[in-house]
Parts: sequence; C-alpha cells; structure tokens
Amino acid sequence: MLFGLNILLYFVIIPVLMLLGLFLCQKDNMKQIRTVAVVGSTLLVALSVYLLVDYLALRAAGETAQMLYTDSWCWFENLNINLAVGVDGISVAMILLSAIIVFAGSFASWKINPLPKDFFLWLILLSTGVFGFFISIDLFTMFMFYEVALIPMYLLIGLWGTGRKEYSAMKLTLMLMGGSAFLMLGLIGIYFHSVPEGQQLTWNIVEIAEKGAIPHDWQLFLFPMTFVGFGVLGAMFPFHTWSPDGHASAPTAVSMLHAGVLMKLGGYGCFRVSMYLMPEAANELAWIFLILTGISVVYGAFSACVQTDLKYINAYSSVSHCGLVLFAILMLNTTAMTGAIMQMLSHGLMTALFFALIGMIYGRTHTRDIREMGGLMKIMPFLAVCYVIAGMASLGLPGLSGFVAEMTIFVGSFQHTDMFHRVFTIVACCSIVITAVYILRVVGKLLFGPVQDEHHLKLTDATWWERFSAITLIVCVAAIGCFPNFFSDLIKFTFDPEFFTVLGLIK
Amino acid sequence: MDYSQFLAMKQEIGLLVIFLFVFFYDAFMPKKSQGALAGITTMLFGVFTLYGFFCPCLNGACATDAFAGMYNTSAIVVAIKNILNIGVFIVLIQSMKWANSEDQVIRRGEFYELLLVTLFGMYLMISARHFLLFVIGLEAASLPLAAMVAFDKKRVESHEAAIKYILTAVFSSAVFLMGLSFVYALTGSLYFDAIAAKIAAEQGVMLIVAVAFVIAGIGFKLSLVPFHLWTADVYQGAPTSVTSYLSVISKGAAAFAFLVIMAQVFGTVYSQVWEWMLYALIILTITIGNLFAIRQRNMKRFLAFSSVSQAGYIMLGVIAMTATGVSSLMYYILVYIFSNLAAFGVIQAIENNTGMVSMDDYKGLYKTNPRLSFTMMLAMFSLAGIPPFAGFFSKFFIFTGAIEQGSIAIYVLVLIALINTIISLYYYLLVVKAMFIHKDECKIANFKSACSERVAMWICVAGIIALGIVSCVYNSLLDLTNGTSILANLF
Amino acid sequence: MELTMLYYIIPSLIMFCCGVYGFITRKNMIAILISLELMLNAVDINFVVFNRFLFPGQMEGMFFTLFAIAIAAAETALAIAIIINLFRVAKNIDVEDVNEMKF
Amino acid sequence: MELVGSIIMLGIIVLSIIVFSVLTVTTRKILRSATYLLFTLFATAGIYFQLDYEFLGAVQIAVYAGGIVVLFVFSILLTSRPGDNSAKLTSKKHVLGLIAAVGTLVVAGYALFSRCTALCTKLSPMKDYTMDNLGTDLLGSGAGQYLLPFEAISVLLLACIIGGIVVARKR
Amino acid sequence: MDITMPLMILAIPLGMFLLLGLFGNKMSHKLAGWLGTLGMGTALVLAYTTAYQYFFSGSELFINAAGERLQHAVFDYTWLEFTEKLIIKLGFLLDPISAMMLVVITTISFMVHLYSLGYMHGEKGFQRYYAFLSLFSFSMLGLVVATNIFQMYIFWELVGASSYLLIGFYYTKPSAVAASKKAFIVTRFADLGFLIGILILSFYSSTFDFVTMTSNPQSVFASTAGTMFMGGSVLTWGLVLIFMGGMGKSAMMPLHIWLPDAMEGPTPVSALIHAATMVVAGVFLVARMFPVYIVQESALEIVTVVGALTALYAAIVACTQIDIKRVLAFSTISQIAFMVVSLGVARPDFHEGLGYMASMFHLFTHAMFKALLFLGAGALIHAVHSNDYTAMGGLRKYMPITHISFLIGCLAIAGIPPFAGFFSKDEILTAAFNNSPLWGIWMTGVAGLTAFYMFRLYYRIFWWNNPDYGHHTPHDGPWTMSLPLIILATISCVAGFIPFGEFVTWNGHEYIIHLDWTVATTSIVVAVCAIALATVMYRKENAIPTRMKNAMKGLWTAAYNRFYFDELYIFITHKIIFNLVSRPIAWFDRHIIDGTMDSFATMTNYASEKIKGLQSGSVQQYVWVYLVGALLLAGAVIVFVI
Repeated sequence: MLFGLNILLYFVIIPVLMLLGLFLCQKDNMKQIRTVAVVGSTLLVALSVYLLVDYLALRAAGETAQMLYTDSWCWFENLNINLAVGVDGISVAMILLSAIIVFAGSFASWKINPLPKDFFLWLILLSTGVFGFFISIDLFTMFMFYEVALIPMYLLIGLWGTGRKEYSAMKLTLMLMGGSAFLMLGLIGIYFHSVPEGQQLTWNIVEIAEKGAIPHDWQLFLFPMTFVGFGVLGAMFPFHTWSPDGHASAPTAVSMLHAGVLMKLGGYGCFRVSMYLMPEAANELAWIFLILTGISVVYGAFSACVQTDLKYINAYSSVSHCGLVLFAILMLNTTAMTGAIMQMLSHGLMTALFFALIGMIYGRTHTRDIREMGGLMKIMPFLAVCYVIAGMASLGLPGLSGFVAEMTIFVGSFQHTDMFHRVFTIVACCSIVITAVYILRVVGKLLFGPVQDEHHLKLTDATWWERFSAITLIVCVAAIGCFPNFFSDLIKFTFDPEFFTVLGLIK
Repeated sequence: MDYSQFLAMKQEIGLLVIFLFVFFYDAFMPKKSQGALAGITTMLFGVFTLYGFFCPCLNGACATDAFAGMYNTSAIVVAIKNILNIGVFIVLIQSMKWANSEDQVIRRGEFYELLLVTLFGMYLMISARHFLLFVIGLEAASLPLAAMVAFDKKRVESHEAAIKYILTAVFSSAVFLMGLSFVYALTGSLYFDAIAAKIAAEQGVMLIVAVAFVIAGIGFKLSLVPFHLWTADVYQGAPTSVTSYLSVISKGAAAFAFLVIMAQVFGTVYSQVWEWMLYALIILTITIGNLFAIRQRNMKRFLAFSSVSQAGYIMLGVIAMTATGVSSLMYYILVYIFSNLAAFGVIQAIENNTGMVSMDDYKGLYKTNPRLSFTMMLAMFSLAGIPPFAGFFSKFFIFTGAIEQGSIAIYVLVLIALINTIISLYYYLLVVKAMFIHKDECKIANFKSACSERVAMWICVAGIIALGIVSCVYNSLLDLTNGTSILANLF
Repeated sequence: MELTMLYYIIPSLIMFCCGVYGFITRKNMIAILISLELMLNAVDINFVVFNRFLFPGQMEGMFFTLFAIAIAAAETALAIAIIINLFRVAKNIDVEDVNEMKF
Repeated sequence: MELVGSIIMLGIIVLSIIVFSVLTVTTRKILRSATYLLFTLFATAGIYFQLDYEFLGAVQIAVYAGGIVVLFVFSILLTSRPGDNSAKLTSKKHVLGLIAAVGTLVVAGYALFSRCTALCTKLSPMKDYTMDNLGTDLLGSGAGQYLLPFEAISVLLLACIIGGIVVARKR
Repeated sequence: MDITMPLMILAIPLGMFLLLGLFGNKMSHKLAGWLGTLGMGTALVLAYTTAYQYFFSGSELFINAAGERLQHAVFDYTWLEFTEKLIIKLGFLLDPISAMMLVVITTISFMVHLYSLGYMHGEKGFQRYYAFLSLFSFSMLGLVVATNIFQMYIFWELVGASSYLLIGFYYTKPSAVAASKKAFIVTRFADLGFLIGILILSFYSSTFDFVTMTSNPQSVFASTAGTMFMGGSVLTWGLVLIFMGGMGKSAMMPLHIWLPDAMEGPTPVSALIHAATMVVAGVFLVARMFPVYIVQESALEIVTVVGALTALYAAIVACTQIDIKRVLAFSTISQIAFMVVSLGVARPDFHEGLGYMASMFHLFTHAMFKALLFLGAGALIHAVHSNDYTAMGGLRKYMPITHISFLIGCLAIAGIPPFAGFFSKDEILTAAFNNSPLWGIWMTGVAGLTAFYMFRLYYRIFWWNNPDYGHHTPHDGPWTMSLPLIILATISCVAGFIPFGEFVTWNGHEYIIHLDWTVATTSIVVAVCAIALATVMYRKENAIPTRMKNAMKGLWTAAYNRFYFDELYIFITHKIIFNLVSRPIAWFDRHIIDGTMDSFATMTNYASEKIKGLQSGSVQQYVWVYLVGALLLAGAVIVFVI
C-alpha cells in the first residue's frame, strides 16, 4: 500500500497521469514535454526500486505466497473478469527493467522531431501497456495491456521512423497482431477450461495454476496457440522477420523500448501463461519449440554476421538472444528459467543500450552502414567505448550481464535429464562464438581502423543527455553482471520447486 | 377486440407519435417556422430515447406478449431498441447540417418521416413473433430506405444506388417469402412458438431449403456474403447520412432480428440444419468483406466493405447460441454503432465542407485537421479491435461468447475470424497511415465543422473510449441474458 | 385423376423460376420489375395452396397472401417511382447502363 | 361431373400460368410483357377462386390486375421510346439466367418432392368462412387475428407513398 | 590465514584498472604509468609474501604432517547459485601451482609495467594501456587462484578480452584490429569447448569445485562409467573438450594461428601475455585438472599427441621466419607444447608424476627467459623501428646490455647448462623417455631445433653484417627498459637451481630432482651441435642459408607460410562460414522466410484483385450470386449434412 492504494496500481496511474500532462502541454514546447517525461519516468524508476526493496523485505519477512501485493477489482463480473494485480520476483524484475528503459528512452529522445508531443504521448501509452501487462495476473487484462503496448508501435515507427518505415511499421504491426490472434484464441480457450466442471470459470492465472484443471488434450491444443502467440513477439523462428525491418526503421527510443521491453512481453507471456498454466503440454511439446528456438539462436547469430546495417545486426542479434530466452523457458527447470528471466533483463538493457548508441551515431553520421563508417573511436570516444561495452555484454563477457544470463541458461539446460535437450543445449552454446564474430566484426569496422569518411572528423561526441542515458544503462548492465546472485535469488524464489519435480525433469 | 393491447407497444407508439408530429409539422406549419424542424425532431427523438431507458420494461418486470403472441416485448428487446435509438439519435445530430443544406431542405421533412418509419419497421422486426408482422417490419425497414437512398437528386450515383437497392431488396424478399411458404407448409403456422414447437419433427430437405431461403432474406439486410453485393454500391451512392443510418441501425436491427428468428424459430434444429450454413456464411462474409475492403479508395465504399466483414463478426454471436453470445452481440452492435458513426461523422463533416470522400484526399489530414483525424483514428482502432477502445472489448466478448459453445469447429471458426482481424487491421491502418504518416500536402484545408457534427463526434468518441472500460454497460446486458439456460426461452 | 396439391404447386414453381430468369436476363428495368411481380405472385400462390390443402382448418396462409399483395403493390409503386426518377436523369432505363459503381 | 369441370378448369389455369409466365419473361416487346403478366395474374386469381378464396381472388384482380399492371403500362409508356424493343440477349446472360432458374427449380422442386405425401394431399372441405369472419379476423387482436399487421401495413403504405412522392418530385 | 592479503592481490590491479580506465584521461602519462607500476609493485610484494607463507611458513593449513602440500581456499564467496550444488564461487585457492603462478605473474607483470614506462613513452593512449595491463593482471591472477572451474572460466574469458584489447591497442592500424579479432574469436571457439566440457563434467560430478573434483576423481565421476557418446566415454569427451579450451589459449595446433598475429600488439604486451602468462593458462588448466585426467588416460594421450605435433611444427616454422617477434612467437608455441607433452606423458607411477613437475618447472623458467627475450626484442624494435631481422645485424656493438641479456635468454631456451632452461627441459625429456622412447627422441629433436633457430635469430640480429643505420644509431633503451632485462637475465641464470620438486608435484609429495645424465648429455650434445650449425651458417654474412633454402625449396616455402594454416582458416571462415553458411542464411531469411510472410500480404492482395469481378456493378449479377449462394447453401447442407 502506498498512499492508500495498492502500489502496483501506480505503475498504471503514473503513465496515465503523464499522458494527461502531455496532453496539456503546448504543442512544440520542448521544455514542458521533457519535464513531464523526465519527471514521470524518474518517478517510475523510483517506484520500481521501492517496489523491489519492499518486495524483498516482504520475502525476507517470510511471505511465501506465490504473488504479493495481490488485489482484485471486479470488472466484468458475469465473465469473472477482474482487474487482478500481483507480482512475483519475475514481474518485479521486469517492471524495474521497463522503468529503467523508459527512463533512458526519455533521455535518448531529448531532441525528437517533429511532433514531440505526439511522440511522447504514444511512447507513454506504449509503456502504460507494458507496465499494465507486467502487473496483471488476470488473463484478460494482461491481454488487453499487451495489445495496448503493440499498437502505438505503428505510429511511432510510421511517423518518426527512417528508411522503409511504412512498410516496416505495417509489417511489424500485422505480424504481432497475427500472433495475438492465436493468443486470444488460446486465452479464451484457457478460460473455458480453467476449472473443473461445475465451478465458476476464471481468468486469474494464480487460480488456474492452482487448480491445474485444464484437460490434457486441451493443453495440447492451447499450449501451441499461446506459445506461438507470445513467441511472435519473442521473435521465435520463423515468426521473427518483423524484427529486423521493424527495428531498423524505428526511431531510437522506440527501438530501445521495443527490443528492450516489448520483446520481453513475449518471453514473459510464454512463461507466465503457456508454461505456467499448461506444464504437461509444455513438457510434451517442448521438443518442437526447442527445435524452433534452437534454430532462432544459431540462425539469428549467423544472419547477423553478414548484415551491414547496424540496426539489422542488432535486430538479428536480438533474434538470437531472445531465442535463447524461449529456449531456456522450454527447458522447464528452475535454473534454466531463472536464466531465461535474467537473459530478458540482460538483453533488455544491453540491446536498449545498443539501440541508443546506434541512434546517437546515426544522428551524427546519417548512415548506419558499417561500410561507410570507421575509426569512430577517434572521433567520438565516449560513444565508441560504450559501444564496445555493449558489445562485450552481448558476447557474454564476465562482469557484464550477458555472461551470467547465458551461463545460467546453459548450465540449467544441461541439467536436463534428456539427452536430446542436452545436445540442443550444446547447439545453442555455439551461438556464443558466432556472437563474438559479428560483434567484433562491427566493432572492428565501425570503431577501429582508419576513419572512412572525412566529413565524420568534424562530428562531436555525446551530449550530456546522451551520456546520461547510456551510463544509466551501462551501470545496470554491470550491476547484473557483477552481482548476479541478487537477481537470481529474486527470480528463483518465484519458482515453486514442486512444480517441476512433478514432471520428473530434474535429476 | 382489445385495443388496450396497443399499450404494450409503448416504444412503437412513441415513435409513431413523433412521426405524426413531423408529418403534420412539415405539412401544415408556415414556411418560416420550418427551419426548426430538424432541431425539434432531433430533440424529440432525444427525449424519446431517454424515455426508453425509463420505460418500465427495462426492469424486466413486463415481459409482455400482445396480440396473442404476435408481438413481444421484454427487457432485452427494450434494450436493443434503446441501443438503436442511441444510434439513430447520433445519426440525427450528424445529419442536421446536411438536412438543412440548400439542396435538401425541400426534402427535410420527408427525410425524418421516412427515417422514423424505417425505425418503426425495425422495431417490428425485433418485436415480431409472427412472420407476417416480421415481413411487414422488414419491408417497412427497407422500402422507405430506398427512397432515402435516392435523396441526393444531383448525383446519378444516388439514383443508381436506389435502383440497385430496391431491386435486390424486392428480389430478396421474394426469396425470403418463398422460404417462409415452405416453413408454413411444414408447420402450418406463422407464429414463432408454434413453428418452434413443430419444426423439430419436420426435418428434411424442405426445412433446409426453407431455412436457407430465410437466412438469405435476412442476410440481405445484414449484408452477409454472398447476399451483400448491393451494400457497397448503395453505401457509396447514398447520401452519407443515409449511409451511416443504413450501416449501423439497419444492420444492428437485422442482426438482432436474425438472432431472434434463428434462436427462437429454428433453435431446435440448430446443429442439424443451420449451424454449418452459418459457419460457411461467417467465414465467407468476414474474408470476402476484408478482401474487398483492402482495395477501396472511396471512404464510404471502404466502410461498406468493412461493415460487411463486421457483420460476419456479429454473426459469431448468433452461432454461439449462448447467453454470453446474445449479450455480446448486443454489445457489439452498440459499440459498432459508436465506432462506425464516428467514422461516418468525420466523413460527413469533410464531405459537407469540401466534397471529398477519397482516401487519397485524406493524406496528411492530421496536419490540417488534427481533431478530425484523431476521431477517425479512434474509430478505426475501435473497429479494428484495439484496446483500450470499446471495439476491443466487443470483439473479445463476441469471441468469448462464440467459444462458449465449445465445439472444435467453433475454435477453428474463431481462429479464422481472428486471422481475418489482421487483414482488417491492415486496411484500417491504411486510413490512419493516410492521415498521419503521409507527408503530402493535404488537399483538405483546415475548416471548422458545424456544431452539430462536433457534438455527434464527441458523443461517439466518448462512447468509443468509455463503453469498454466502463464495464457496467456490458454487465447490465449480460444480466439481462443471464439466468436463462435455454436460449429459446430467452425472449 | 385426383386434384392433388401437386398440380397447383408446379405452375407456381415455374412462375417463380420464370421470374428469376426474367430478372437476370431482361434489360429494361420495368421488365425486371415485372419479373419480380411474377416471383411474388408465385409465393402468394404457394401460401394459398399450402393453406388450402394442408391446413384447411385455418386461414393464416390466406391472410399472409392478402398482406403480401399489398406489400407487393407498395414495392412496385416505389420502384416505379425510382425508375422514373432515374429516367429523368439518365434518359434511359436500361439496367446495363446502371453500373457506374463497381469493384 | 363437377370434378371433370374442375380438372378442365385447372388445366386451363395451369397451362395459362405456365405459358404466360414464360412469355412474360421471353417476349421482346415490353408492353406485351406487361400484358402477359396481366394474364398470368388473372390465372392466379382463377386458382384462388377455385380454391374457394373468393375474396382473395377479388383482391388479386383489383390490386394486381387493376392497379399494378396499369401502373406498369403507364410507366412503360412514359419511359419507352418508339420502337424500343429489347435487344437480343447475349448468350452469357441467357445461360446465367437459365442456370439460376433451373437451379431454383431443382432445389425447390426437390424440397417439395421430398415430402411426397404432402404433395399428394387432396382437396378437403374448408371450414365455413364468411366475409364476416374475415372482417373480424382482420381487425381482431386474438390468435389468428390480424389487427396489428393491418395497422402496421398502413404505416408501411403511408411511408411508401411519402417515399414515392419524394422520389418522383422534380426537385 | 588472513584474507586481506590475497584479496588485495586481486583488488589492487582491479582498482587500478577502474581508476585508470575511468579517470585516466584526466591524468598525465607519467602519473598514470607510475600509478600502474606502483600498484603492480604492491601486488608483487603481496604475492611474494603469500607464496612465501605458503611454501615456507609450515602452517598446517598448507602442509600436513606427512609433508604433503595441501590445497587451501583462503576465501570462497558465493557469486551465483545455479542449483544447490552447482555454485559459482569467487575464491582464492592456494596450492603449489597457484602460489608459483602468483610469483610468475606478478614478477613478469611488474617487469613489463616498468619496461613499458620507457617503451611506450609518449604513445597516445598511454593511460589506457596501463589500465588494460592492470585489467589483464587482475584477470590472470584471478584465473590462477580460481577455486572452481567456473571461476576459472570467468577469468579465462576476461583474460581473453583484455588480450583482445591489448593486441588491438593500435586500433587505427587495420592489421592490429584484425589480429585482435582473430585472437579473440579463435580463443572464443576454443572456449566453447571449454564451456561444453565444464557442462559435461559438472553434469556428472554435480560440482564445479576443483578440490572436490580432484581429491577423489574416481568416485566423483563414477556416474560417467559406461556412458558413451559417439564412440568415446563422456569423461574423455569432457576432458578433451576442456583441453580444447587450453589449446586455444595455449596456441596448440590447430588453434595456434592467432598467436603469431597477436604480435601486432605492443611488444611488452607480447612478453607479458603472449609469452609468459596467458598462453600458459592452458597448461595450467590441464595441470589443475590433472588428477581427473589420470582417471582417463586416453585423454592424456590425446594431450601428448597434440603437444608433440605442435612442438615440432612450431619449431620448424620458427626456423624460417624473418620477423623476430614471430620467431619468438613460434618458439613460445613450441615451448608451451613441451609443457603440454610433459603433462601428457606424466604418470603418477613414475617419480611422483615427474612430467607434471617438469611441466610446471618449465612453465616457470620459460616465463622468465621468454619474457626476457621478448623484452629484448622490444628493445631492438624500439631501437631499429622494424620487426624484421633483415633490418638488423651487428647490433652487439650498439646495444651491449640487450645483447648480453638476449644471449642469456637464447642459451637458456637452448638448454645449455647452467641456465634455467636446461634443468626444466631435461626433466621433461626424462619424463618423455620414461613414457615412450618415441616421445623422448621426438622431443630431443625438437629441443635441437630450438637451439638452432634461437641462435639463428641471435646471430642474424647481433652478428651477420653491419648495415648502415645512418645518423640514427641504435642504442640501449632507458633504464626503465634495461633494468627489467637485467633482472630477468639474472633470474634466467639462476632459476634452474631452484629445487622445484620440493615445491610443486602433482600430489603434493616432495620430490628430489636428480638429473638423468644419459638424457641430459644427449640433449646437451644435440643443443651444442645445433648451436654450432647455426654459428656456421649465420655468424657472418654468407650464402649458405640461401643455398639451404633453395635445396629444400618446398619445405622452406611451406614452413615460411606456416604450412598454410592461415589460408586454411581463411578458407573455412570466409568461404565456408561466411559465404556458405551466413550469407545463404541471411538470404534465406530475407527471401524465403520473410518472403513467405510478405507473400501472405501479396497473396491477399492478389486474391482481392482476382475476386473484384464479383462486384461487377450489375444488379442482375448481384441477384444471380445471391440466388446461387442461397441454393448452394441449401445444396451443400443437403449433400454434406444429411
């Protein structure tokens, strides 16, 4: 409780207030707009940190409920749709991630042009959806917020994007909506099988999980529906193709938010809905999706090796990394799933950092083609160093977030009793080499070597807001990398140990 | 003879009173006071709409049969009439400027009269529990509309549309009556309950043909594929006010009437006879409507096809044959009214001011007329089913209602419908793209739309935003339908 | 030879089909309207015949026909008004020329 | 004997219905078409008379033959120009029309013949039904009485009149 | 034991890295350089103290009553907990080899820090250089004191990264960038093997901890028994994969190709990373896991074969190179291969695992004299501004200090008594002969080659001819450069007399070194002969080398081109991975996968275009469709449902 209201509600209330505030701003008054954005996002960060601390305190005090801060308000009572909120460690981590990235994103779009007011309106609407999604434990509200988060992308990319933006925006929106079509069917299906015959149907995730009443045959049908539905947003092969085009065309802050947070909605959803509610089907059908996600991991990395557009490289790298998230979730054991969540955190921060830097570089050089750039280390050392750090995080250097996440995934996955899973883990491991190849290729071409274009010599290094945005993210990346156990414990507590042992998957 | 039975028909009688008032006012009042006609009618109708909400029937206390079961009213029926009333009220506000325009002022009184009579016809369609009354209602709801479609005397399209409309309408009613005659031959009655009582025993080829013809007859009004072909041409040719009326009110009434007939008359032969027909029709309707909508540039024609595919979604509420399905259908109609009327409001405002109706003319509209484009965008998002706008909720609930039926086939059907929402999202976004993203100089200069148009748009926007989030609307609709397990007894 | 219902139904059916045929093939709109009258008329016969043969104890079919005739008259009147209106504008009532709006 | 008379009468009626229906839709002169329609309508009235629905027959003649056909003739004269025969049909349309007509015939015929027993019903005596009854039924509110449709159709007709006027008005 | 000192050994370099990395730009070169050196000096003192305590304090933490040296984890913090058993800890393990490595690393690192003050003087990015050096020292120290295999992996990666940064120090030079990239990717590939090896071992042993793993490997890995994978037991697979990680770092064939290129980095870096410390990490890794390897001797045999082949290969190649740093690089590869072979041939039943001790001994001595040689080479390059010996000659007159120290280095590596290399190499050869005469003879031959190419190099640099250096006469470096040379030369002279067996053996038992004179004599004879040959050929400028070259043209060209390994790699990476895998995948993604998605849209549009005729505008067609639709509806239900 905070000022008499459930603390979680503030994560929706603050963005909505920000929307109102922005609405009242004058059209081109950058100062007002920035003030609203910065104040709001700072509040969100503060609130999420407070939530984290408070959550840990509650857990330390021996609170063992699956979800904390649960609350439920009746909404559509006849359909038993409630505005049910609640968080566990995973959601807390995700909320923290979102708040940080929204914060960094606000700074990264300090000088957005044209129509700054509209830009922030849509951006904040998007984050409203994101926060709403993470705090919900009701399938309906979850889905609603999920779609709220998707649609602003169309305008954000279409209006402020670059390149083939209209095509990309349309493709991205339609593909993601295609995913949510499957998802909607799956969710409704879950609702109608949520409880044993004769009881009041429910949308509440916790209740459904407790009852575990979804019949086996229906699980086999509903699991792929929801998994594919969320998987599209999680860039699962072969439904990932929106990602390169979409990211390449999106403006900086949108790429950050999209790759950093929105793609996490996919992974989170896969975990929270598909795996959590239908573990039996997950166990049985995992192999299909393991193959797909395994392909994602390696395939995305290989594709990234030959791209020449910075954003394309990063987008394919996201495909690979997010593939690893889904891959780990499918392993159905605590360690791997912890790794998956950590990978989400890690990838979210790191890729946001990447996109922020790419945006800053692009804003100066007006090209993203690595063949046309070179030696930027000399010209803009700050950005270049940040880029190297981001790259190192991406290829899994210890001390940065990527390493701990990937290692947790690999170790966890390899604990699987089934040989097939272990062999696939090894396949997924191979991505670390390929990642090194494409990251070093970019770093070598872009930052090192002689300066390619003499015009670039005149360019300046990062401004203070850009530095601020980048440093924020780097600090977070390093924090996860250096103190992984803190995050790992935060996440791990959530998993009910019995949940997986029932399936007999743990040695 | 018991004339007191007319008292059961409070809403119809109220409507007729307004009709007569307009008729006499138009006929006998001096010319200088004629100018107030539009305002007075709208206001009267507003009062009448409000009255509907306080009508005692809403409490569910007076589910009445009158005229030996020929006419029926109940809480649900009153509710759907109220929903239609709201829509008509918005249409009336929207059309004020057009009705008072120089070209139309001579036909202003007739416009209102005909509109009210068609609404009366729709009331009868909804309340009828006898096929004769139903047919009369159907005809009353479609024939005067043909005249209304022809209102725009300066445009040949308007006449063409009227011709197409009336010819297809009569043809379809001939087919419908043919089907009815078969039904009569099978059961020997035209009372719904009498038919329902006998029909289960009379299955066979004849019943199938009869049902197919009946569906075709009402499908015409609903513009279900393949009975929809008139829709686009008529929508495009008709004056925009009439188009908006046609697209929401006429369709909404027909949808509910269709539900009543299918559930109450043919409910007992659901799975044997018409379940699969509806599957086919829904898939065809949604898909073909979408496919045609993709390639339209004329906004009215575009919305025509969009409304074709929307009709398919509405039918999901019928095929469900569940209480949730029924309330979702009503809710869908309500939301659809607001969303579509918002779109038509914008189209009408632009058409009245500049005469442009092509999507290409809308390019860059956001720069010149941000509010209109914003309203249009909300309408498009709502029609596409994007949260947090009402369209999302209505779509979600109608899918929920359909799936409650529970068969595998319905899952497949809903999946197909859902995949089609992607196509529909595509074309709705095309409009948004034209308005917001296109960098071209906009052909439409900034203008201030008339007060009435703005009021209508505000109402629609408020509805689009509030109807979903404020759950009591849907809850109360569900309350009406819940508690009755067998659908046939619902009404 | 017995006078069964069959002998009354067959002409009505043929009349209906002629109406369909006429609607689809005629070019003059009034001719199309005439075809429509045939169809409506056929339905009327159906009702009457079914009533008389199958349910001689009641009059619903007869009444239905009675009202249907009235409706048909109204339809025809309105349709003719519209056609004449079109004629005034286009000087032509050929249905094939009425296809400005398509696709 | 009465039976033979009826059979002959029926034969004439049926034949004329079929022949004139076909002629109505096939003749190339529009005015003739209207005339054949008139004959068809008369023949229909004949059926009504034969089935003891005298009132209905009268209405048929008065409204259809007397009203509608005259309307047709007037409008034909109004709209047609001298020598305005309809051109020869394109074969495509012909085929389409035939398909639709035959299709209808097959489906509806199959539907009817699927209930052979009903089709073979013989004429049975009708209950006594006078003009009095008819009047009461038309204005009564009980079961099988039609006050409400009667009132409703009046509104419909009024609306059609208004609509007709609006449409036909010059401005 | 007090944890402050060990903690500080790690913390000081890390702190230096952060300090210099974040604020280095604000400092002057001098301040930054001295700060770094000072930090390293402190670490050096602490490390020496720690090692001294370990070996000589006699504390029962370190040595038990039976005289066995023990493994002692000074501290062990939980860093990341995967499962209850699988925990990554960050700790500090003291045992003979880690104590020895502490000494080696801090010594060399300090020397290099000191040396660099002169060598890197005035370079742009001086502060960055020292920051990276500190980072490397931290990582390397962390690696050797790792208490568990995952900690080792972590620092293993960090070492790789800092190596990457240092090789690419001259980032504007494309060749340096390419070399750094190559080094990182090749070692990364090897690390993949390491990682998989860790996964396999930890899966079966349920632990990462070295002590647990090595104290009783038979029972810890009991569950691997009988589990086969593709024809090998899983334990063999695991160990070989772990060794693969070692092969990458230690530049064993065929993963050696990065090391010669890594010479693009500043020479002191080569001395530190690519001669003395990082490259021996692989040897260290195998030594660390040695008790486990013993369980699976087939893995050890693979280690031997790889080492022996590499040793010969590198020695041959070294005979033909012109670039002095490359000669040294190949010599390093060859010498590390010696250590690997030594480990591979070690068996516990012979002299307490003599090979193990010999390997560690050689590691120690080699670190000293190879660092010496590299630093000497650095002084030469600094003076002549060229890496090729063709630009040198007769330098003995100009650079006496360098000359003497370089000669000492050469003698040490050639195995001439009483210099350090003789003793360690002799033990290796003894161990090899003991295992199999084949390896003994093989390695003796390689030792001869070593002596030959080192003296070839020596003569070419310091004798051969007297080129005209013009007005820019070469001279010895400043004292900061000379001092490390002198110190290291001294160590190289005396290190051989350290009774190494008393300190380092595989099981902690003391072992008294005694020379096997047959082996020693043979090796001395071979070495002297080889030196004599080199003297004949290269002391004075003459035509013999050219004649020799022409006589063995094919071999010479192949060796000069390093037996075309680089070309093979380029072929594999560019032609196969890039052109045959990545590009097709990218194409496939853009055209097939994305094309499929796009084709949904295209098909929809196409369908929309195709069916537009339905809406023809003709009302007659409309009703036709209407009617046929209704009839079909009825017909379909009649046909399908009834």
